Amino acid sequence: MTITPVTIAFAIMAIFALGGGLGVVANRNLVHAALFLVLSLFGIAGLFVLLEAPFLAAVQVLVYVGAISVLITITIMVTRRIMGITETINRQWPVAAIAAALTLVTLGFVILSQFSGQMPVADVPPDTIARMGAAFASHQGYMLPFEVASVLLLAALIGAIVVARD
Amino acid sequence: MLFMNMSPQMLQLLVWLIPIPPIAAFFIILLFTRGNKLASDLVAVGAILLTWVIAVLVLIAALLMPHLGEEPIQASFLWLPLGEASGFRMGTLVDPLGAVMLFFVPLTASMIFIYSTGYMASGSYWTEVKGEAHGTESHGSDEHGEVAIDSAGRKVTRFDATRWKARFMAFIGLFAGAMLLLSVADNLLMLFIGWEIMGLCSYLLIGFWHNRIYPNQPKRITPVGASIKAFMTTRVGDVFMLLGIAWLYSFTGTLSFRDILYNPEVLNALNTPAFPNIPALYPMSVAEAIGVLLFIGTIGKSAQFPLHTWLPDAMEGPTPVSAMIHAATMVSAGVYLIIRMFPLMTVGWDGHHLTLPMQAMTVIGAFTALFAATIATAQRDIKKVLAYSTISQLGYMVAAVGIGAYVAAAFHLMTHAIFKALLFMGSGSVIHAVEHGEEHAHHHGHHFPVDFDAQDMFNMGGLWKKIPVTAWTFLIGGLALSGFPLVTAGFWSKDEILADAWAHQPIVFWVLAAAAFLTAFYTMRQIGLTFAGQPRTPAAEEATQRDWRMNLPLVVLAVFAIFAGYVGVHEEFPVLGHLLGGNFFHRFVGSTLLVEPEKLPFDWTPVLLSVGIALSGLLVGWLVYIVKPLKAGQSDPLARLLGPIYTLLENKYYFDELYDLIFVRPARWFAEKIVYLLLDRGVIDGFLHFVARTFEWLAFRNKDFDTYIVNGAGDGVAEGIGNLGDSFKYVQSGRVQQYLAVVALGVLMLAGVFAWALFLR
Amino acid sequence: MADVFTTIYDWLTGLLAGWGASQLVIDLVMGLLGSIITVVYLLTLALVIIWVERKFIGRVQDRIGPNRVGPWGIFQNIADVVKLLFKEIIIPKGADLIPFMLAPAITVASVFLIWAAIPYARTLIGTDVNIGVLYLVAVSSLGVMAILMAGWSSNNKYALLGAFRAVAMLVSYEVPMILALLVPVILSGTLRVNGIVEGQGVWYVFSMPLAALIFYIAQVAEVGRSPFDVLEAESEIVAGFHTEYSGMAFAMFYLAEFLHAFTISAMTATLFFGGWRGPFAQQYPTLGIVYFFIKTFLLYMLNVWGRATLPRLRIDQIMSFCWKFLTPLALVLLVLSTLVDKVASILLEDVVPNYYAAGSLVEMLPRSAVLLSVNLLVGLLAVVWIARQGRKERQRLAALTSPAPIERQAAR
Amino acid sequence: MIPLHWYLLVAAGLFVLGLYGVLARRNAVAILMSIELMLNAVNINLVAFWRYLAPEALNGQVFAVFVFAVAAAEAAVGLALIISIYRNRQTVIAEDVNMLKW
Repeated sequence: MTITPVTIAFAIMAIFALGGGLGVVANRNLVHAALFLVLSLFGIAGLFVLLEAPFLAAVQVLVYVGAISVLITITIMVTRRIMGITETINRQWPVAAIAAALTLVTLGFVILSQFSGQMPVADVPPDTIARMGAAFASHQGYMLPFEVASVLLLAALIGAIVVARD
Repeated sequence: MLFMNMSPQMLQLLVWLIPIPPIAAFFIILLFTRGNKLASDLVAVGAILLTWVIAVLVLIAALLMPHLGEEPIQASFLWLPLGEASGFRMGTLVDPLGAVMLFFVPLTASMIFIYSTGYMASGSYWTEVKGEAHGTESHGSDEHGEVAIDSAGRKVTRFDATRWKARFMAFIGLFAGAMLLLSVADNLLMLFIGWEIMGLCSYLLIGFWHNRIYPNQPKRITPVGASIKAFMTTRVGDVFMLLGIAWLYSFTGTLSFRDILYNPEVLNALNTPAFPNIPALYPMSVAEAIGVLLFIGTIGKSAQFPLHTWLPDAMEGPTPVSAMIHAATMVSAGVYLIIRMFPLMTVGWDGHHLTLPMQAMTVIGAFTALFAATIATAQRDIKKVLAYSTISQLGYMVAAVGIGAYVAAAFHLMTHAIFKALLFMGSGSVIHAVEHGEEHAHHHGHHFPVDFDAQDMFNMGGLWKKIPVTAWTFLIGGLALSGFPLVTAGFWSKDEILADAWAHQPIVFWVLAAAAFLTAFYTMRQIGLTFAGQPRTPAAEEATQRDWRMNLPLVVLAVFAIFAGYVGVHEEFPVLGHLLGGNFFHRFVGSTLLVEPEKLPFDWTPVLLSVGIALSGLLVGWLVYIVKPLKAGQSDPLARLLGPIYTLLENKYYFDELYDLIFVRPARWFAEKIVYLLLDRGVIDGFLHFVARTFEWLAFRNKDFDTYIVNGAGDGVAEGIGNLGDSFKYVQSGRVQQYLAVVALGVLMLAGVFAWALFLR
Repeated sequence: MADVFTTIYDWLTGLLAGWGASQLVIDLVMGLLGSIITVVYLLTLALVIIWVERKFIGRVQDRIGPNRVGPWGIFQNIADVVKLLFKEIIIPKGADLIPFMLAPAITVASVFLIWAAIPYARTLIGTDVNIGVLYLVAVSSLGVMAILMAGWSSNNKYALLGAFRAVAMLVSYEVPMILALLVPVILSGTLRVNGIVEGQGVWYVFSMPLAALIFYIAQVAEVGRSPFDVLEAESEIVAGFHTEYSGMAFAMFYLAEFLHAFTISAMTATLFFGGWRGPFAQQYPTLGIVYFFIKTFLLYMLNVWGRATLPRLRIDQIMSFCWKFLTPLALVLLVLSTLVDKVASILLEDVVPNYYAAGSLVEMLPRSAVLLSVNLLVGLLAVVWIARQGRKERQRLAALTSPAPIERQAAR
Repeated sequence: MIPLHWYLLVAAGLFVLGLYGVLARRNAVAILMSIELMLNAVNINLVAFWRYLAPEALNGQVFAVFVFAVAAAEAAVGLALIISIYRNRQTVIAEDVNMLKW
C-alpha cells in the first residue's frame, strides 16, 4: 500500500472522525464532547470529499456543524447546572462495552471477510448532482420520499417548538 | 300565456309534484317543528297552498287542452318489474275526471287547513286523571285545575285540547297528501296505497284526542273506540276491494286505468263468465264479480248501508277532521273509485237492464240515501246530523252511478264535497262558539254539569246574533244541501241525478225524492235548532266565535257552494242554459269515457218535482222549528209526532247494538275463549313452558360443568399469567438505556446468527 | 496580456514540471501557493479597508479620522497591529483554554475559507467546485460555532449571553439568506459560482432585486454589523462574546469582522452583481478582477455607510423581523417567481424560443422582465404590508403613552 | 485508490463508539450525540458503497440525504424534549427519568 497524499488525507480524516467520536463518548466535559463531535463530523465530511460526494460533504458541514452541533452545544450550555456531576458513565457500562466490542468484532469480521481487497472502481459521472436534483423532483425518482421528508421536518419543527416552549 | 306553452314533461312533473308538499310537511313537522305550534301551522298551510297553486296550474293547463279525454296528461314508470313483460307501474293521470278531483280536493283541503289552525288553537275537554289529581306527564296541564268525580267514580279534569296541535297539522298533511296521490293515480295499486294511507290517517285523527272521556256517559263511545271502530269497519270493505284488485291484475296483467278501462279488447275479455263451472253463478261475468268486490270497498269507505255505522261515530274526531275526511275527501274517494271504474262496472250494459254491480249500487245507494236521511231527522248532535246526511248524499251518488248517471255522480261529488265541508266547518264553528260560551259562563259563576255537551243542538238556539258569519254561511250550505233551486250548487247536481233517475229508474227517483224531502227537512231542523229563537243555555247565551282563520274558509267555500253549480247547468234550461255556456261540465267530464254518455233531453217534470219536494221539505222544517222556536228544556216536537219511531230513529235503528250482538260479541268470545285461553294459554304456552323447563334443566347441568371445569381452567390460566406478570414486571425498569442494551444484545445475536449462516458455513 | 493568471499558472507549472515534479506535487504546490497568496493579500486588504472605513466613518461623524501615523494616517492600522501584537493575551480564570484559543482562529478561518470559492475573474478562482454556493454557505456557518466556543469558554456571563444572542441571530438569518441564495442558483441552473457569474448576462440584481436585497440584509446580519450589532451591544453586554479577549486574539476577531463585512460584499457582488462581468471581461479576464473589486468596494461602502448611520435594533425586533417578515417574504418570492417563470416560459414558448437562455444580455431580457415584474409586485405588497404594521404599532404606542384622556374620548 | 473496507472499518468504529455512548453515557445530550455518531457511520457506509459498487446509481447519496433530514428532525425534537424534561425535573440524566415503570 503506497503512501499517497490521498491516503494521507484519508488517514487524517479517519483520525478526525474516530478520535472525535472517542472524545464524544469518553470526555467528561460535555462541551468538549460537543466540540469533539464537531471535529468528528468534519472528519466525516472530509471522508465524503474523498468519496467524491462533495455535495454531501457540504450538506454535512451545513447541517451538522452549522445547525445540529450548535443546537446541541446550546442545549448543553442551557442545561449546564448539572455539569458539576463527574459521574458520566452509568452502572451498565460494562454491558455497553461488551456489546460494543462484540459489534465491532462482528462487523469487522464481516467487512474483512467480504469487502477486503481491491476492486475495479468506475468513475463518478460528472452530472451526479444534477441528476440527483432531477430525481428528487421527478415522480419516477424520489419525489414522494422527498415530500414525506419535508413533512417530517415540518412536524419536527412544530413539535420542537411546542415541546420546548414554556 | 304560461299554460299554453307548458311542455308535456313540465306538466307531468307538476302532476307528480302535487301530492309531495303535504307529505313533506308531515315529515318536516314531525321531525323538526313539532315543538312549535306556529311554525307547524305555517309549514302545513304553506305546503297545502303550494299544492293548491300547482294543482290550479295543472287544472288550467288541462282545461286548455283540446282533447284531454283522448290523450290525458299521463306519465308512469315501471316500479316493480315482474318478469320481463309485466310489472307494477307507478304513474300519474289527469283526465277530465281527475281534473275535477284536482279542482275541489285541494280547494277544500286548503280551506280546512286554514280552518284547523284556528279551530285547534283553543278548547279543552274532559280527561280521566290516573293516580295523582294534578296530572302525571301523560295528562299535562289542565286548564281549570279542578278535579271532578263523575257518576262512574272516575276522577276527571279538563285537558288542554291544543296540546298536540302540531301533530294534528302533520296528520292532516299526510292525509291530504294521500288523497291527492289517490286523485292523480293512474292505476288501481297507487290508488289503493293512497286509499289505505287515508284509512290510517282517519284512524289517527278520529282518535286524536285519545285521552278524552265523557263524564257521566260511560256508554257513550270515546274517540279511541270510534277510531278503532272506523278502522275495523273500513277494513272489511278494503279486504274485498283488495281481492277485486288482485283478481283484476291476475286477469288483465295490469292495473293501469287507461289500459283496462279505455281499451275495448280488455273490457270484452272481462265480459267472460267468472265461474264457468258453477251453474248457479254462471251468468256473472268477471267484470261483474270484480265490480262487486270493488264496490264493497266503496261501501266500506263511503259508509254505505251495511257498513255505515262507523261514520257517525267518527264524529268523535276534531271537527276539521270530520269536515275533511268524512265529508270532502275520504268518503268521496269511495265514490270516486266507482266513478273511475265506471267502464268496468258497466261492462255488458246495454243501457236498459243493469249489470250486477250497477244493480247493487242502485239498490244500496238508494236505500242508504233514504235510510240515513230518516236517521238524520232525529239526531240531537249537530255533527251526527251532518254525518248521516253525508251518508245519505253519498248514497245519492252511488245510486247515480248505479243507474249510469256518470256525469251527474261526478258533478254531485264535487258540489257535495264543497258544501258539506262548509257545513261541517260551520258546525265546528258553532261548537267552538258554544264551548267558549261555556267557559265564559263558567267564569261568571254558572255551574255546569260535567256532562254538558257542546254539540247537542238542544243546548243551543239563538246563535244567529252571536255568530252571524257562521250563521249565514251555514245557511248557504244548508240550502245547497237541500237543493234550494237555482241559486245553490246542490240544486243543479242533485237535479241532474234526479233527472237521470226519472229517465231510467222511476222507483229510484221516488226513493231519492223522499230522501231529498227528508234532507231539506232535517237541514231546516238543524238550522232552526241551532240559530233560531232564544239561547236555551247560558253557554249559548255567551257563545262567540270571531277567529278569521275559521271565518275566512267559511266565506270562501260559501261562495263556491253557490257558484260551483253553474258549470253543469243543462243547456236546454231556460235562460241560464245559454247564459252559462250550456253544460260545460257534462261535455268536459263526459269526454273521459270512450263513448260519450248520452245527454237526456231536458224534462220539466223531475225538475219541478225535485224543486217542489225541496221547497216543501224546507217549508215543513221552517214551520216546525223556526216559526215557533224551542224553549229551554222543551223536547223535540218531532218526538210527539212520531212517537216510538222517533226513538227508533234516535237510536239509529239499533244497528250498533245489532252489530255488537252478531259481530263484536262473538268475536270477543272467540278471541277470549278459543284464541286466548285454549290456543295461547293451553297449546302454545304449554309447549313453550315444556321447552323452557327442559332447557332450564340442561342449563343447570351445564352450569356445574361451567363452574368446575371451564372456570377452573380459565381462572387458572388468568392467575398463572397474573403471577408471571408480577414476577416479570421488574424487567420494566423505566431505564431507556437498559432497554437499549437488551435490544443491542438481541440484534447482536441475530447478527451473529446471520454471519454464521451466511459467511461461516 | 489578455489573461495574466493563466499565463503565470502555466509558467509556474511548466517550471515545476521542468524540475521534474510529479503532477500531484505540482497540484499540491500550486494549491499551497494559491492559499498563501490569498491569505496574505487578504490580510493586507484588511489593513486597507479598516483604514478606509475609519476614515469614512470619521467623515460621516464629522471627525477627521486617523491622521497621525503617516500621510492621512495611512499607517495607523500597522501601528495598531504592532501594539496588539505586544499586548498580553489575558486568559480569564476558569476559562476553558483550548476552545478559548481555538475560537478566534476558527472565526478567521471561516472567513478566509469563503474566498477559496470566489471568482476574481473568469480564469482566476481558487477552486471552482461544482457545489460552490453550498460551500460558501457551509463555510460561513462555521463562524457560529466559533462564536459559541468563544462565548462559553471565556467563563463570563456577558460573553455567554452575547454568544447566545449572536447564535440565535445568526442561525435565524441563515434561513432567509439561503432562500435568497437559491434564486441565482435557480436562474443559472448551477451551483458552480463561476457558472452563476457567467449566467448573469443580465445581473440578477436587475431581474431579482428583492432577492438581492434580502440576501444583502441577511448577510449584514450574519456579519453582525449595525443595525444588527446586538451581539456586541456595549450598553447591554459589555462587548459580547469577545469581552474577555485581548491582544492578538481580539485582533483576530476584529480582523474577522472587517474581513467578513468585505467578504459578504464580495459574495453579493458575485451572486447578484455579475461578479467579474463587465465590458471586455470575457476577452480580457484581467479586466474582470478590476470590475469585481470595484463592485465589491461599492457594496462594502454601502455596508459601512449603514454601519455609520443606522441605530441598533432590539434583539426581539431583529428576530421578529427575520422570522415574521424576511423569511416569509423570501419564501413567497421564491415560490411565486419560480411559478411565474415556468408559466411565462410556457406562454412565451413560440415568441421566445430559448426562454431559459443564459449568458448574453439580449437573450435574457424577456425572462428578466418577467421576473422583475414579479419582484416589483411582491416588493410593493411587502411595503404596503409593513406600512400597515408600522401604523398599527405606532397607534399601539400612542395608546400606551398618550397622556390626554380627551383624545381617547375622541377616539372612541 | 483507497480500498472500500477502510471506509467500512472507519464507519464500523464510529458506529461502535456511538453504540457504547448510547448505552453508557448518563447525560441525555451525550446520548443524542452518540446517536448522531451512529447515523453518520451509516452515512459513511451508504456513500462508500455507492462510490465503490454503484457510482452511476443515485440511491446511496439520496439515502444519505434522507438520513440527514431524519437526523435533523431527530436532533431538534430530542433536544426540545431534553430541555422540557430539564425544565420540569431539573435533570438531564437519562436514567433519572424513569417514572414509566412498574
